[in-house]
Amino acid sequence: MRWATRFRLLAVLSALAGSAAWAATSSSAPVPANLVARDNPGDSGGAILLTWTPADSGSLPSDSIHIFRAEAPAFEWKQLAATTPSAGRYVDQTAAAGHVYRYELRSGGISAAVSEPASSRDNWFRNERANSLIATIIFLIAVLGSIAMARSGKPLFIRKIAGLNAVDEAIGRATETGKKVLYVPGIQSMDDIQTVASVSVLGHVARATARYGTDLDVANRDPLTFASARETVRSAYLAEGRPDLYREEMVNYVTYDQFAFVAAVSARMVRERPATIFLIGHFFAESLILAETGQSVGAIQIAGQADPTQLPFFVATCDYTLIGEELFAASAYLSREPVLLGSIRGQDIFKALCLIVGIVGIVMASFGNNWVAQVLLTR
Amino acid sequence: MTETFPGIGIWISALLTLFAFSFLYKDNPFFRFAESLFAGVSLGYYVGIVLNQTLKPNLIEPLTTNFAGNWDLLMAGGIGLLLYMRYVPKIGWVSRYALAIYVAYYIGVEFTRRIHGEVLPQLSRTVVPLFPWTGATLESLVFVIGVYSVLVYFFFSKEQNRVTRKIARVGIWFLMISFGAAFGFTVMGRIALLIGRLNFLILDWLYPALGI
Amino acid sequence: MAKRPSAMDRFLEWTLNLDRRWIYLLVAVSVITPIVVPIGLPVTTTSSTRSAFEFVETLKPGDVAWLSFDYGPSSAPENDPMAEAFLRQCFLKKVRVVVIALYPLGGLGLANNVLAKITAEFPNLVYGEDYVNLGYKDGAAAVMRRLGDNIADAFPTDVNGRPIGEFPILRGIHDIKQVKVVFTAATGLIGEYWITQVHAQFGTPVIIGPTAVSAPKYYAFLNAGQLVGMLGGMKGAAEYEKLLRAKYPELDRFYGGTRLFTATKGMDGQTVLHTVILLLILLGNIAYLRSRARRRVTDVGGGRGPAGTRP
Amino acid sequence: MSFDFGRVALFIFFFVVPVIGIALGLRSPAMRSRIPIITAFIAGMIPILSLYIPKGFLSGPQGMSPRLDRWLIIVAGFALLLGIVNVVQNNSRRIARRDAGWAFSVVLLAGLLVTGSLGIWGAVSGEGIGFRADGSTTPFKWIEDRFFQPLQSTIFSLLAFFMASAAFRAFRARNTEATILLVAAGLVMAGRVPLFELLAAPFPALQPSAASVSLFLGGLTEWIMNIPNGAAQSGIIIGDALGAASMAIRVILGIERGYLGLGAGE
Repeated sequence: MRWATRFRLLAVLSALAGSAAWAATSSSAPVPANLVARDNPGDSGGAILLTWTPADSGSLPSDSIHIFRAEAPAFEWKQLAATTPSAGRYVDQTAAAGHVYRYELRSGGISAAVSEPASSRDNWFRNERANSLIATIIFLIAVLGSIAMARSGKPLFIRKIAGLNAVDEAIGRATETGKKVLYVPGIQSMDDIQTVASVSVLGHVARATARYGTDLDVANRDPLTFASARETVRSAYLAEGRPDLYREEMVNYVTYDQFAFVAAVSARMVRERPATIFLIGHFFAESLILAETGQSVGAIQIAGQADPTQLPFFVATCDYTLIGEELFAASAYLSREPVLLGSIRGQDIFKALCLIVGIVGIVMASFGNNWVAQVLLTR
Repeated sequence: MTETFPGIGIWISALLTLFAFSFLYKDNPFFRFAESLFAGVSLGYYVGIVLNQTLKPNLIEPLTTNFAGNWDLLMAGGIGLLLYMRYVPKIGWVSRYALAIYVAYYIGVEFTRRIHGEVLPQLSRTVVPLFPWTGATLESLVFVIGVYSVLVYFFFSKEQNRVTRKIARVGIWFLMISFGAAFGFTVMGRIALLIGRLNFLILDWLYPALGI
Repeated sequence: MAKRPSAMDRFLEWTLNLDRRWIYLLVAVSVITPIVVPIGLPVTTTSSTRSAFEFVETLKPGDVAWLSFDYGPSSAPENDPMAEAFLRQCFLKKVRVVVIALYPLGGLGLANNVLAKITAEFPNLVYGEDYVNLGYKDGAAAVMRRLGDNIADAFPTDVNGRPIGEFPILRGIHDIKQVKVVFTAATGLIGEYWITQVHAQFGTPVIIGPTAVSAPKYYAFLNAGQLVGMLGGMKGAAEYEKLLRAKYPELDRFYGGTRLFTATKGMDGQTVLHTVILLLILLGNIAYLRSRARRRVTDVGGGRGPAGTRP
Repeated sequence: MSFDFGRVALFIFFFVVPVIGIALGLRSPAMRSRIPIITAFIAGMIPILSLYIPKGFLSGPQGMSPRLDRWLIIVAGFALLLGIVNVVQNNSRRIARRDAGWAFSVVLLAGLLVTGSLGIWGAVSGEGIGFRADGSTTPFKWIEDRFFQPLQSTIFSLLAFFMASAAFRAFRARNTEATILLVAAGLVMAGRVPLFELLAAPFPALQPSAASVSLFLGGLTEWIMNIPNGAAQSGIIIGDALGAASMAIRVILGIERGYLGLGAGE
C-alpha cells in the first residue's frame, strides 16, 4: 500500500478516535438538574456513571452536594459520597454488576435531582484506548504485509550498513599482516536474539577469511552458541569452496564462568596478538577487559550490540561499533532471511508514519491546535 | 564509641569479600571458590524464594484450603512441571507446550507495554508548538530534531539520499551525546558498588576488629 | 627526520605500559581515603529529585504509598539509601506504606532488612496498620497485571503467610489505582514495567529510583510525563537525603551518625574517584594525540599507524 | 465446582488441546511443532485482547485473562528453577570425570544443596525464609545476609577497577563520534559531583568561584540530560519498542519458532 493512501487512512481513523473520546459538557445551571445514571462505558462492569448539569455553587445552601444510592427492590436511600456541584460527573465504582440502583443528589438536606434506575454491565470495547488499538492495527498491517511480501519472493531492499564495510576492511588488514582474526559472539546463549544476529555476522566473516585464507579463531562461552557457531563457520568455508582451510579448533569452547572466560580470552589476545577482533553479541560490563586488552595489543576492533548499556564503552574503545538496531539490520542484510527483511521494512514504515504524524502535529500545535498530542496520549 | 567485636557472620562476609577482590591481583583459586559458591548459593536462594513466596501462597495453599474454587491452579502447576520434561530424552518435545505458553504469554504482555506504554506516549511528547520563537520553543526544536534524527538514523529499508544522510549524521551526534551521558552515569554506578563494599570492610569489620 | 619524543612523551609512554594493577591500587586508595577521612562535600539538588520529593510531600496522613524493591545486593549502595529515605518521609508524614519485592536475585532480603532497620527508628508504628510487607512474587509483569484489578490475586498473603484480609491497611485498597504513589527502587527492567505497564494502563503515579547505569533512559519518560520524579543513582539518593534533612531536622540523629552508611557520605568517594578517572581519560588521550601527531610527522604519506585507524 | 466461562475456556485451550497435541505428536512428528504454535497463539493473544476488550468472559474478575495471569505467576516460579537442572547436570558430570576445576563444582553443588534445603525447610516448617515471628532470623536468611549478599555485591564491584583501567588505557578520542562521547562524558561527570569544591578544598580563597563553576556545570549537565540525552533516549525507546513489538508478533503468530528449539522449517 503506497504511503500516501496509508496516510489518508490514518488521518480519517484518528479523527474518528478523537471525537469518540471527547463528550462535550453543557453550560452550568442554578441548581444541579437532570441527573442521568447509566452503565460506565468501556469497563468490565461494576461501575455506574452519574452525570448532571453542573450548578455554580453560589446558588446552593452548602458548597458540597451528597450522593445517595438506593438498591432494588427495597430502594432505601443510603449515603454514598460527597462531591462539588460543579463536578458534573461521578463514577460509583461499588455498583455490583446486574444490580439495579437509583441515585439522588442532595444539597444541604434538600433533594436536588433523582435518577432513573440503572445497572452496570461489562462492555465490549474500552473506547478510551481506541488510539492504541488503531496504532496497533496499523503496525500489524505494516509488519505482516512486509513479511508476506518478502516471503512471496519480492526482493526487499536493505541498505548496506556502514559497519559491514568496516568489517570487510578489518579482515583485509588482518590478511595484509598475516595475523589472525579473533571473533567473540557475546556471552549469552542462542535464546538471545543479539547472539543469533552475531552468528549470522560470523557467517559473513568466515566466508571472507575463507576467501582470503586468513586464520580465524572463534571463542565461545555458551555451549549452544558454540554448536551453532561451529556449524556456521563450517558451512561458510564449504560455500567458499575452501573446505581444506577449515580446521576443527577454529571454533572453540573456553569455559562457562563469566570472569574466567574473559580472563582466558584476554590472555589469548596478549599471547597471539590478533590483527582484528570482533566483539559482536550480548556483552556485560566485564567485557571492558576484552576491549581494553584488544586495544593494548594494537588490534582493530569492531563491536556490535543492540542493548545500549555497553555501547558507550565499546564506542570509546573500538574502531567501529554496530549500534542498536544496526546489528539486526546487518544480520538481515547478510542472511537475506525474508522474515527479518520484512520485519525491518514494516518497522521502518511505522517509523515513517510516526514522523509524519509528529510533524503534522507540530505544525498544528504551532498554530494553537494541540489535538494530535491529545489523540496520542494513552490511558 | 567502639563497636563490639565483629561476630562470625561479619568475619565470613569480610573473608568472602577479600576472596572476590583477589581476582584483581590475578585469577586464583580463592576467587574461583567465591565465584562457584556464589553460583551455588544464588541457585539455592531461588529455591527458597520460589517455594516460600510463590508456590506455597499462590498454588499449594489455595489448592489445599479451597480446592473447589481453585481446581484450575492444578493446570498451572502442570504446565510448570511440563517445562522440566525437556531434560527427559526422546519425549523432550512434550515440554514445547509449556514453553509455548510461558514465552508467548510474557511476550504478549510485553507487546501491551511497547506500543501502548512506550511508542505513543513518547511520540505524543514530541508534538509541541515551535512558534512563536521563545526560549522554550527553541529548546523544543532541539528536542524534536534529536528524536526525529535518531529515528531517521535507524532507518534501513531505503537508501540514504543526500538529505537523509545529513539527518542521520545529526542523529549520530545526539546518540553520541546520550552515550557520553550514559558513560558518565555508569562511572558513578560502578563506583557506588565499590564504595559500598569498602565501607563495609572498613567500618563494619576492620574498625571493630581493631577496636577503633 | 622523526620528531624526537620529549620527556613528557616518554613519561606518558611509561605510564601507559604500567601494569594495570597500579591503576587498581590508585582506585582503591581514592575510595578508602574519604571513608577513613570524611570530607563532607556539598550536594546540589536537581529538578528530577525535587519533583519526586515535592510529590511525596503532597500526600496526606492515611494515604497509602507503595514501595517496590526491584534491585539486588549488587546495587544496594545506590538503592538502599533511596528506599530508606522514602520510608522515613512516609512514616514522618503518617503515610501508610505497602512493601513488596519483585527482583528475584536478592530483592526480598533487602526489603526485609531495610524495613526492619527503619521501623526500628519509628517505635510507635503498628504492623498491618501503618505498614505491611507482602514479600516477593515471581513473574513481575503478570503480578503488575493483577495489581491493576485485585491485589489479593497476586499477593494472597503477606511475607509471613498471613492472609492479607487481616490487615487494616489493605481494607480500603482493592487495587493499585487507589494507591497514591508507587516508588520503585530499581536496577534493570522491572522498574520500567511500573511506568510502561502500571502507569500506562492504571494511571498510578510512579517515582523511580534507578541505579546510575539505567538512569539516563528515564529522562525520556520524565519528559513525557510518564514519571512524577526520578532519583538518579547515588547522587539522586544524596539529593533526596539533603531535601529530607532540610524539611525534617529531627532526622539528623539518623543521618548524622559516623558509622551509618548514607548516600551523602558516599558522594565524597564518588567525587575523588570521578576526579581521578577524568584525569586518567585526559592523560590517556593526551598521550594518544601526541603520539598520533608525532607519527603523522614521520609517515609523510599520513597512512594509518599500527594502532591508529582512519581519523 | 462453579461453572464459569473463563475457567472452562482455559481448561480447553491449555489442557485438552495440549493432551490431544501430545497424543497426535507421538504418532506423527510433524504435529509436534504445529500444535504448540496454536497454544502459543492463544496464550499470547489473551493479554493483548484484554487490553482493549473489557468483556467479563475475557477481562472480568473470573475471566480468562486474570486467571491466566495467576497461572503464569506460578509458571514463572517453575521457570526460574529450570536453570538448576542443567547446572546440576554439568557440574556433576564435571565432578564424575574429574575435569579441571572439579573441586569448584563440588563447592557450587554444596552451596546449592545447603541453601536450597534450608529454603525447603522454611516452607515445610512454616518458619519462612525471613524474620521469624519473634524477630530472630531464620538460617536461610543468615546465609543470605552473610554469603549471598557480600558475594554478589563484591563480584560486581570489581567493575569499578576494570572501568578505571580502561579509562586510562583504552578510551581514546579516535574519531568524531568518540570525541563527542568523551567530551559529553567529561561534562556530565564534572557536573554531577562537587569536583571543583574538592580541588579548591585546600585553597579557601578559591572556594566561592569553585562553587559557582560547579553550579554552572550542574545546570549544564541537567540540560544535557533533559534535552540532548532525553531526545536520543526517546528515539532509541521508539526504535527498540518497534523491534520488540515485531518480534512479539512473529512469536505469537508462529513465524518465529526458534525459542521452541526447532528450526523455522520443521
